[in-house]
Amino acid sequence: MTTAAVHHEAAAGGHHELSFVRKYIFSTDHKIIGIQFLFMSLFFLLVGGLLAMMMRWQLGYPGKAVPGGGVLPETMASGGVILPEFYNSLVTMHGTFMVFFAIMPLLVGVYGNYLIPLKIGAPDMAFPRINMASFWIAFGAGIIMLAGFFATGGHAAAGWTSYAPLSARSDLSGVHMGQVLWLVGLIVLGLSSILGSMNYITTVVNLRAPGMTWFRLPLSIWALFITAILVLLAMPVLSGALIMLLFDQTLGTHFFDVSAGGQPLMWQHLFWFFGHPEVYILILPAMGIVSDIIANGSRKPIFGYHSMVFAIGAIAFLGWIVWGHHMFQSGMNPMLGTSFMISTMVIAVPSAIKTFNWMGTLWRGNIHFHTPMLNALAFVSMFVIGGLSGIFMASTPVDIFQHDTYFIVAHIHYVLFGGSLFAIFGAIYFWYPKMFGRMMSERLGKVHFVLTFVFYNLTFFPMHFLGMTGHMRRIYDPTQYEFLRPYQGTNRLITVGAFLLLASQLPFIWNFFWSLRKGAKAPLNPWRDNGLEWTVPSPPPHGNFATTPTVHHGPYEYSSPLTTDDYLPQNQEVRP
Amino acid sequence: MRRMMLAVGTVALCVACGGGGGGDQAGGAEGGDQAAPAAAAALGTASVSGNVLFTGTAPANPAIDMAEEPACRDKHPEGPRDPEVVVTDGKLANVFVYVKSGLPAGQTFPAPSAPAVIDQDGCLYHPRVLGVMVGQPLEIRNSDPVLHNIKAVPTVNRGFNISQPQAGMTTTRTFSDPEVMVPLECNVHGWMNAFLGVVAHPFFAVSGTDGTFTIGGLPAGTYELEAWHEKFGTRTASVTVTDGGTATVEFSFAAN
Amino acid sequence: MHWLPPQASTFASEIDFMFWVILVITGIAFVIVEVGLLWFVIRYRHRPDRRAYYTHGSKTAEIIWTAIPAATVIVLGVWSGRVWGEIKRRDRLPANAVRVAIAAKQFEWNVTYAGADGALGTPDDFTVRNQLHVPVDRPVVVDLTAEDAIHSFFVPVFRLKQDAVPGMRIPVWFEATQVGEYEIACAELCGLGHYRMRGMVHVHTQEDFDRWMLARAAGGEGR
Amino acid sequence: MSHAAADAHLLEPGAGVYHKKLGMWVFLASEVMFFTALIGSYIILRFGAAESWPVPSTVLNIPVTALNTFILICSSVSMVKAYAAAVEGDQKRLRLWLLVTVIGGATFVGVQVFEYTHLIHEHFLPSSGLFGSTFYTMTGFHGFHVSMGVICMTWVTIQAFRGRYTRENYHGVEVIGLYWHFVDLVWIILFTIVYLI
Repeated sequence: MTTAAVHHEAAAGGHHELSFVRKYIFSTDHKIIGIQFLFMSLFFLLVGGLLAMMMRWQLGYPGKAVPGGGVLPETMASGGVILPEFYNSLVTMHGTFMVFFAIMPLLVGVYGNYLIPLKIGAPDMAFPRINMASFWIAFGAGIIMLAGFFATGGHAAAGWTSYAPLSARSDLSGVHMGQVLWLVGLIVLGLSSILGSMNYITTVVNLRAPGMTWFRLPLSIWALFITAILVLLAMPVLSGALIMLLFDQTLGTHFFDVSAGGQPLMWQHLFWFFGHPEVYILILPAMGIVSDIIANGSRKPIFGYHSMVFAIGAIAFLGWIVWGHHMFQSGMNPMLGTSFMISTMVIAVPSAIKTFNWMGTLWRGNIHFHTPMLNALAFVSMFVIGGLSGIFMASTPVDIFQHDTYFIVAHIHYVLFGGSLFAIFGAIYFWYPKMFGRMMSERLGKVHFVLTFVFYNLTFFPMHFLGMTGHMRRIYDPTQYEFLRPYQGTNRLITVGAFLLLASQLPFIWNFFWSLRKGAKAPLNPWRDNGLEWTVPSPPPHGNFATTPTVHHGPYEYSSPLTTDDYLPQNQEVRP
Repeated sequence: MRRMMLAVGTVALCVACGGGGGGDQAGGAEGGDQAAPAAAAALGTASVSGNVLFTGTAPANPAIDMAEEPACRDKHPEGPRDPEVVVTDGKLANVFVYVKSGLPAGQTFPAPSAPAVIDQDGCLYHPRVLGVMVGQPLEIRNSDPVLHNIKAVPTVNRGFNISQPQAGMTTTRTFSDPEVMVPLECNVHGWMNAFLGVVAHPFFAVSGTDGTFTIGGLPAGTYELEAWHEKFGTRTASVTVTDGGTATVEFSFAAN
Repeated sequence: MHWLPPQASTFASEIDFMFWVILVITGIAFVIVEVGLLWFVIRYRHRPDRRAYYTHGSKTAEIIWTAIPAATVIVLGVWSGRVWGEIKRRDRLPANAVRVAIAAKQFEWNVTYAGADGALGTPDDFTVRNQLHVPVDRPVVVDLTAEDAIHSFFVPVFRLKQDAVPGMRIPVWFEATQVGEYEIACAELCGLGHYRMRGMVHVHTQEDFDRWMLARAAGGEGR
Repeated sequence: MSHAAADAHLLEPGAGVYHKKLGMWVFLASEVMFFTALIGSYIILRFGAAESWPVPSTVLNIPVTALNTFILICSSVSMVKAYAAAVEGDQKRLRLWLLVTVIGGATFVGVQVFEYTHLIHEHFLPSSGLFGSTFYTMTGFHGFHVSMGVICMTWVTIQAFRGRYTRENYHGVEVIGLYWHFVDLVWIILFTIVYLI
């Protein structure tokens, strides 16, 4: 790989003052766009969380009126009691918002945008205006998605996976307009993601600063780069599938209509061909971010940098050939199931490598427990649970029983909340001073961390046990089944945990907004980090670097014998 | 290049939105409230009354196995049957009779604000056949402590599919266009069927267990009446009425 | 409280055994990682005079912790593949099985029985809603299909789950080992009544089953 | 396009290609996946419904579309000519060949619109079985891509008439050319599998 030099195509933004609108609303600055994504996706994270609370209420106290539920229209709740059709919409939209409008934009939209140019020493993205379009298209998609709640017939109610023919025939789901808005919203969002990843890939390939060779890239950038490739190749497949489903709903086409020879299983194949890479889109950037934070917190180089990079690559590659493990019980040929099982099992290997390498990084470190580090450690310990529980359903016979039960719900939440979301919290605490020039309160941060960690486990760990009883996913009222009735106490416990988990976010929300104005001024390099982003003022000016930095080291030269300090910024030249 | 990408994006957006515009006409739950309940009084003073006869042996109504739904089964001590054909002494019930044509063209009739009520009790619809005016609220009740869903499968009107998971729940819907008949079904209990006759005027009736029906408040004139039964199809009759008078009509169905 | 439901089919115990084995293996991995994490976090916590050990990794260590998980999952995979084949391979359906057909529709399981002649697709077939009657200790093959949306035929005590897909006829088999009544659930979101798509399996002795079959075939009662 | 790499002063560091060109390649990779999804579904559905699939020539007008295919291929040739002219800095020929390409593309879209009107008149609709569903979805999205290409190509042509492109900088022509050849290639595949087989 050659040493790259920066070409100042963006001409460092021109030095005239921009109007407020151009600077903060229709901005082409990757940092502003990243912050716009941050506010948008935190909003959707909250919306998704509130939807989950309504679901949890119904599951913990089936048939009881939601407190304050009287304000809900009669199409959603009858006298405050959530109706089954609305419950299905809650299930669907909780998943959709969390996956597509919270976790994915938080990782890819926020930190992809914010970190890539800063960490590789570039003035901005390769295509700043496409970058701006990418945000505003995503924003539009979010509006379309929210609009679905006001559609006659209610919002989409076929699950975030929207299996056809339930999603294709409004006579089966009772939903037409909501489903159409859901489909259009996701198609629009897909366009935004494709434009974004095109930008990331071009930027990483072409705009690295001199000396920033491929194997001097921080793992966060590696992960975001490979994620961008996954998004680029997976999203259009989803778009194709969504378009077919949309046409089935609106133009009367027959792609998934059995009576005309259409094939319902084709939807599942297309969806999961996208969907499994999507799972890695949601976790790889988190792994990259956590690697950065753990090395920083341990004051040690990351253990086995090269194998970490190859593990990301291996996970991304294997992600394309395992989609069938979502379909073991779908009626797909059981022989295919066996081959999908083997490829799925193999994914455990790179995941194990990553976990052990993080532990290797901690080993003989000098571990600082700042809030980002605490969240990163939570990521590792919780991701392990999510990863290990995945082995149960990877095993086809065990999956016969576990498929579509709460075991799966526990698994995905250990990966996406215990994994991705803890990494996101860590990232927010870590780069907040860079984004806003002020520190978040460490004390409140730690309170938030401890409460979240405890109640998160109280909420999601018992779901494993529910799964073992055979408790199905996406059911409105478990007490209808005799075999589930004895476990209603567990359901109630989970509900209590979920409410406390939501309440635990209050310190975070307070901390976030309070620190915007009142937080302590951030020093130049508060975490004594090696990244290039800490060599410029916080927040960095338009164009980022006054002079193009030259990179001399890899990203993890902590406690290097070359210096007496315990860190060595990537651009700092050491003469022996 | 950048502009080109933007253009591609924008057009894709437009196409996507255009493709999503295929929503149905709204037939929401509003309307009907402002209709004067006494409006029918001003229409006329003639009436039609009659009888629905049944000849031959009525087919036996099939038994329903409600074993898996004890809350409903227990409401039928003699064993639940599906009341498809209700014949008493040669008289046929559950026949929907309405004025099919003959009303002055262009005349509109305000819908009453009082709802037509259909109840779900013992996992059966009561009544099984019901007339409702365009714009008149249809109130659906659940008297069973089990989930019912109510799926209307019209061909002209906008369909709906709603649920009532608990006893005591009520839901109100209206229909925007005349349609004879709109079937209602429950997918949790596949045997449950009801039929709604949606008409644009108040001149309709359903035959009782004694086979009789009365349509009142008609203006003088000559009308074509139609009688509809779920198993035996339709019969028509022509009738002329004068102000203040009552005409009688007889419909006859036979076992087929 | 025991969490796994009772076992009432021939392969239930094998699936459960596999579940426990995986639980032990993952449990060991879990303990190693979590205890290791905790130990490192306490042992190597920041001290003013401490300096982290400067290393970029160890090839040997990495090869070890690549090889062990790889070997484990491959063994698990081969074992799973064998059991999976026994249960789900369509070319290995048991012979001399009782055959029934289940057509799932919103929100009912319509079970069609062969009637007196023991063959499906003949005029003496009859259909019962939400009740699957089977004899004990005899393999039963269910031809699964769906009329509208996708449903999933799930009998927890049998550890059996199979999606019913419109346009497809998917055979699944089981052999009940315990007389009794067990619940059937739908495990795939199929619409607003999904949570109420509940049926019952009635496992009879062979004699009781024959008696029931005769009575039902003769009476034709119910719909 | 490879001889462009010889002009070292046009290059930026990194992959050895300038941003827009790299961006276009990346974007086309995404487009490949999009059309793969549509074409893959078509193949699965058609195999699944082997006998009941209508013979394309009984529904579609093959000769007209063959002619249309020829027009699109010709526009790809003229695109190559335009690019060569841009490399040489020959403004007159650049404008001429770009204009020919725009006209070729617009003709293709026009003929497709004519084809659609005709088919709809004969009651062959998107709702006409799986063939109608797949036919309109695939050719429709291809037509949409060609239309986008024509719009962008028109823009590039206007720029060419304004003398925007020089021997040193003809990025716009090269990048739109990449897109154009891609769209052409997709059509050759679609024409083969939808109309001919």
